[in-house]
Amino acid sequence: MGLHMNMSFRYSFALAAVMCAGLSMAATADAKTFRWANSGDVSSMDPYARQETFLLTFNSNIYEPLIRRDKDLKLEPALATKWGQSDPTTWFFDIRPGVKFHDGTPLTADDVVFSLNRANGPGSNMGSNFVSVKEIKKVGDSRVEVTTKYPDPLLADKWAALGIMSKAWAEKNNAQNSADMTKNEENFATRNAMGTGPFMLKERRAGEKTILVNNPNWWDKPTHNLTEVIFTPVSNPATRVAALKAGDIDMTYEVPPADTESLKKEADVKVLEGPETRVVFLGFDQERPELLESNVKGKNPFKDKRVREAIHRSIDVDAIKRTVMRGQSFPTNLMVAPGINGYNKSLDKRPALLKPEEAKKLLADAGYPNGFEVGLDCPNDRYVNDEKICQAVVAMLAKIGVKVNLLAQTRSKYFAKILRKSDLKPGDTSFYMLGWSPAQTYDVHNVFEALIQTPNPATKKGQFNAGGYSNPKLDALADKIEQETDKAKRDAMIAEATKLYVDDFGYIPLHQQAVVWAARKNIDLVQPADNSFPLRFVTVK
Amino acid sequence: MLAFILRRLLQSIAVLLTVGLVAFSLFRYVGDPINAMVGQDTSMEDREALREKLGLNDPAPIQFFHFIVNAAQGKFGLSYRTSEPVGRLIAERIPATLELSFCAAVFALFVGVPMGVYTGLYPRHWSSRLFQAVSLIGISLPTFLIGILLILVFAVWLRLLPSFGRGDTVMIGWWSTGFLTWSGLKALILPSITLGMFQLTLLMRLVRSEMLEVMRADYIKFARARGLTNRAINFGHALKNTLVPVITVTGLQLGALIAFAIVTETVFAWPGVGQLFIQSVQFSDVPVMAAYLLLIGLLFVLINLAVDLLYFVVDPRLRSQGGSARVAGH
Amino acid sequence: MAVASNNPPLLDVRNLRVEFPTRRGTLVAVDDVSFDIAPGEVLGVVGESGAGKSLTGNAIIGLLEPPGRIAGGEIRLEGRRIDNLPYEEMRKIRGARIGAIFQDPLTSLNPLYSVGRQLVETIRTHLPVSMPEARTRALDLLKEVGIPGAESRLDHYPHQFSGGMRQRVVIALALCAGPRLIVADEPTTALDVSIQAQIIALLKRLCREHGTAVMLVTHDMGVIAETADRVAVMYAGRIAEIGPVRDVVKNAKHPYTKGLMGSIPNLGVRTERLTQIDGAMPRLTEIPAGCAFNPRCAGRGSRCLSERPDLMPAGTGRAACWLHDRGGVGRPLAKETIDA
Amino acid sequence: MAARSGFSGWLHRASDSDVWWSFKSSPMTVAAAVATVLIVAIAFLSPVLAPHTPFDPATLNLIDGLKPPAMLSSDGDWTFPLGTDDQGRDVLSSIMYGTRLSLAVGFASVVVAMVLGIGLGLVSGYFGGAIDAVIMRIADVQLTFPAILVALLIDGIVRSAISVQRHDEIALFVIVGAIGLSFWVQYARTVRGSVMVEKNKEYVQAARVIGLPPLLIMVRHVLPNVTGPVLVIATINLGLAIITEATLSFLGVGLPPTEPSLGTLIRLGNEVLQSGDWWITVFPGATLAALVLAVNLLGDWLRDALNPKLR
Repeated sequence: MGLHMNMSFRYSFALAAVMCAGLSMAATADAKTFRWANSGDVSSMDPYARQETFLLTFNSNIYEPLIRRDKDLKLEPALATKWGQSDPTTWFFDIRPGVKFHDGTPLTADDVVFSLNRANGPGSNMGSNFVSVKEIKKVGDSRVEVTTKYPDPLLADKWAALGIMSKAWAEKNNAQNSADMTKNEENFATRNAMGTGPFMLKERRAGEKTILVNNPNWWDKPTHNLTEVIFTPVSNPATRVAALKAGDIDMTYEVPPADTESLKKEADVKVLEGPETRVVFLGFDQERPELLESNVKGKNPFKDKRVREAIHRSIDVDAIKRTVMRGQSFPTNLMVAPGINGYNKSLDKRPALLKPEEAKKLLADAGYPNGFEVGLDCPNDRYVNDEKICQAVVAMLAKIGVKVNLLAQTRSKYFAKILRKSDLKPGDTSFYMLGWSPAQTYDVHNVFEALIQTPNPATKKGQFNAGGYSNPKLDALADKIEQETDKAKRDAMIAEATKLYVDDFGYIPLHQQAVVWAARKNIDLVQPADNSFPLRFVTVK
Repeated sequence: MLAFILRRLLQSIAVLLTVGLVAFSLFRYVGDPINAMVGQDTSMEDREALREKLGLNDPAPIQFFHFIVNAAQGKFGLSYRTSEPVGRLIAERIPATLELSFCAAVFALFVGVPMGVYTGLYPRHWSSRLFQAVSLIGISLPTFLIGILLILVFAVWLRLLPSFGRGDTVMIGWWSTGFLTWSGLKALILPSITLGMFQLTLLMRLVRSEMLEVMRADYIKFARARGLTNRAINFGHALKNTLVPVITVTGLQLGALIAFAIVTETVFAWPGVGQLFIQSVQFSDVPVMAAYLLLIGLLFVLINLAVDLLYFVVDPRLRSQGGSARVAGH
Repeated sequence: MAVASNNPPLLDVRNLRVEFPTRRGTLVAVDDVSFDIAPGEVLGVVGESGAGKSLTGNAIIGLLEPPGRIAGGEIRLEGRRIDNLPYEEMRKIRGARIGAIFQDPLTSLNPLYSVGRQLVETIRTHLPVSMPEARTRALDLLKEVGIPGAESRLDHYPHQFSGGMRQRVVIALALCAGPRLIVADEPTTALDVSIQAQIIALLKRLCREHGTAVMLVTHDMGVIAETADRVAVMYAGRIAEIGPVRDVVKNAKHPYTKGLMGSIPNLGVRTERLTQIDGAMPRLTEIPAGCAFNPRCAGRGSRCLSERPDLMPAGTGRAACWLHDRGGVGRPLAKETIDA
Repeated sequence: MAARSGFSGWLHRASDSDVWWSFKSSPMTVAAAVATVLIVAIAFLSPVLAPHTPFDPATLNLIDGLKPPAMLSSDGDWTFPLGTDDQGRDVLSSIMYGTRLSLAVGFASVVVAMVLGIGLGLVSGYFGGAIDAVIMRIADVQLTFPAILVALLIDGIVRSAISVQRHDEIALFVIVGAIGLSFWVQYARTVRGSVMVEKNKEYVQAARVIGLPPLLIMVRHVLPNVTGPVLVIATINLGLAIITEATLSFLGVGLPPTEPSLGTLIRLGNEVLQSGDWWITVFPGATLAALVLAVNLLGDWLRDALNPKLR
């Protein structure tokens, strides 16, 4: 049947076919088109629209940062040739000469100052990278100086994802600020982009496809050989995998673990895998005197370390790795991943699993001989196999008498439920799954500050410590780590603080999920550990 | 006739207002849009400030009033998720959905109706029974499974058709069409079949039972007694009399197709309003969801109007009665 | 008076048998029915519901509804056998040689087509005429059946006509290709009493003018008495009595016919239920042995319980009753003894 | 006919009538009936028959995960005849429990739709006028918003309304309510039509004269008349409801995966369709197809058999 239809279509639409052939022929000859897909679309072309890895990495192909990360996530010069601290509260950045925007205008220090201020301005989602910043100013034609309120040794790391825009372009198109949700008008920069990067935006159809083309006037020597890049969001994982097998796309980002094995068997496909810097973990409500969602009344079982230990040591992350994750995970006992500054391999050992009787005994000692019931919050579209991991946890805890009621929901609803409120009141959860990566700084302090320190509305520490784990000793150490510049001393403190939360069973780190990408055999690309995907490393054979 | 259309238009406005109320008041409370708008790392103060600026702390009736006033002007605000104007997001996506729904409807009609006629004329023939059993597959397997199986067979194994997307599209004004390119046409085949399968089954079964019914009618017997040819009887007399219910159902199903496209579009990464809607649900993107529901309401109103007008063309009884809506009994 | 036998009959039905196979066995709905109709003659067929009269009509026009089928006998039209013709051959005869009129004019016309279109369609199916010619003919027919303002009515739809007018249209449709015979199955039953007479008169006049024979199936003895030349009375799938209408009405030879006539105080009353005769017509599954009428017959004898009477000459016509046989009905039986 | 009314009368007629005969004479229908009864019985008895209790997380062991079907592969384990999924759930037992859940959803939502539809149909047909117009208008609107859209809507409200409580516990009711709500129109139209016919009959007028509530009289006379058509709609809706539940599950608003319905099983399996672990999808898919096919064949036959015109 298919053949018949094809034939009749072929003839009756010959004219149309000729017409469109003209369109597509124009680009062929030596064209290297790279088609790739992801589950979701880039939410905006504005580089400051949202602080999320995918948007930042996608837009970095068009807008380049002052300092970029290489294949190994090390900092290297991009639009800044030189940078550093002239004194503890002053940073300088020397702007690379001779760089041109896609429209041919040269890059100046004014553009950099404008961009940084825009990133710190209304509508921007990048404000958290500017907490320490006092002033940004131009010093001469090719230097930008930043003064900070207090010494901020990590400023350069934070800004390594911040793309630089053209002041003139933004002003001409009335896009001096990022899109403002409160005004009913569109921001030009939401669907248009014009930077200095290796690729230029040719066509943007939100939710449908985004086409980039090579920037022939790029300042750097291209390591890619692409002339055109077509990005399509394909939300259904099965379709994405099928499209790759069928050769309709050249590469897919975020392959479902279940499909990695079968993709490896495909002759024309290769699978790339590596650990991600994000750690997926479970957290307890250790703050409320009585759990929100439990049959235990009048007390909070998770305040008892024995309960936390029993649970921690009953979760078999290796089994989760084998079946749920199909081998695509790296079990851990720490809240940071290898590759993050402050990761301590010697401490990354999970305590031995308990037999159910042993765990039950711990629970009995804590006063719960018959176990108890508790609700578990879990996203179902945020982390790889998040919901299935939670299901497995439910099964494992059932064996020690802890009846877990799983509530898995889509990310927006899930985050709304579990995260702390604006006044840092605890989130509406008793037991939850979360993932965290210190993606801006690649330093463990970010983890301490956001997740492990006691929530404090005054200092803004512990904003994402949803369950309110608290250890004053650790709080003090973490504050010292922030200021300490001596690496040896700092590492020692980090080790000490790490040991504290490990011994407290404050969290249950599960694993780093693997970053699994798959591509056609004729594609060469680089897979950094932070799951960013710079197109400048892609070549098509 | 004019009075009838006027009455219908008034009813339509009432329907649209109701749908608007539903659209707005329901989704106002789904999830927290702030979480969709900002990254996970955004500070609590920023979140609260944004909430205040968006008017999410206003009383609901005031929000609804603003919503209706703006909607009437085609302003649905900016999408929380992509910060693009909702009106344009929808306008960009609607051609994809309409073309897909249209092809699915054509597929369902041009396969379903002849199959229904055949099985209705020869109900006892083995091939009729076969058709009927096979057609049941259309309602025995979930759409998403049919879709993915079609992809596996025709895209992955046979490599005949694309696995997803619309192929190349051509812009005619603001309308992007896949009808003018070879790849666009090829891309339409699998999704149309997937989407139309259910409707095909429905139509076939409807036409069959209507045919069975009509073939027993006295005027068919009288037509036979007048010695008319089978061709004239089956297609001239019988089929035309099954048209009224078929038009009703096709009209309603066209609305359903657009809504059912949610699933098909998700499976085939078809950039239509259905996919936009489901993404919006996941992100609690209220403006888009509300606009989508209003759009469905509007399409419903238009389709119903068209169906009513078609009745006039098909059924002379209505023409003289001055149009009291539907024929009784269907 | 009986039609002279040396005239070749227009329609000749011999030993017609219609069966319905069902899961409880085969029902014989029309059993061994024989009659003929001369050109231009009006034959009335009368009987209760289920007597088989409509089925006989349907068998003649070849439109028995499955699973009903002709299981025996012959039907000849103008000497040509038509009961075993292929569908397509028979189709050409229907409308052209045999017309038909059914009970309900409201449902006989396709509501979606104008009457003109339905007329033209029928004419052009059977006659080699052009569109305008067919239209002219259709107009003439409408005038002929007495539709006022025929020109403007041609493009009207059936629902725009009253019941009587519609039946006139139906008659026009039946006549439009000039058939030799019309099978009219209860043509007035669904109409108002006031209109019935008009329609019957119209039918009679037209057939006389066109020389068309009519097989008039009805409940209504009054209609028969007024219209028919001969009448056939059917009972339980058989002909009980057949003969010239005046004789049958005035001097019935079959006890059933007598009851039938007795039950008509004045003509025009329907014979749906014959309260004057005790009991009801047996269901087809329960037809008794011997004469089918015997359970209700006051004058039955022992022979009536065992032997089935065929039509035999009785007076000017023929009746299926042993009373008219030389052997008689046999030993008389009291009603009680049978019932006991 | 008039002597016997109500369901017993109908049942009696049915068992004694052509319906039974036409049933026996159609092998396909008999096969469909046997399949339906078998599936329903097995599903209903799943707590007794199933080798495992897949809804009880305490019995699951990840060690057992991803075992292929024992009957087809030497890697399999006969404890799990049809293999296991990635949670170590026995596929056979999951299917049995899942079918039970799917059937429960199907039946419950059909009952909801029936009660709603018959009620509204009676009211609409009996009172006529403005009430009728409003109800039928709502019915028209309802038809534009198919089950999945209605369910997404209802699910949205419910989730936000009870955000703190456990959503999963009421997910079943949400789905049943949503599907039920979107199927009532057909029943309402059927009943309404029948009521409009009966309304003007003498016995209703008579009942009014002697002071009986005519609505009650009509309920008693109309319901037996519409039993046939309603039953036909119900059969077809049953299959549709099961499929709709599966689709909702695909869109992320179905039943919780810890207690998967047949549809949820397929949705979960859909994700691993290309992984080589085909048994996770294929067996539930085949079961669903068989069930819906059988139910629909029954519905088809019932419609033809109960329609006197087609006999």
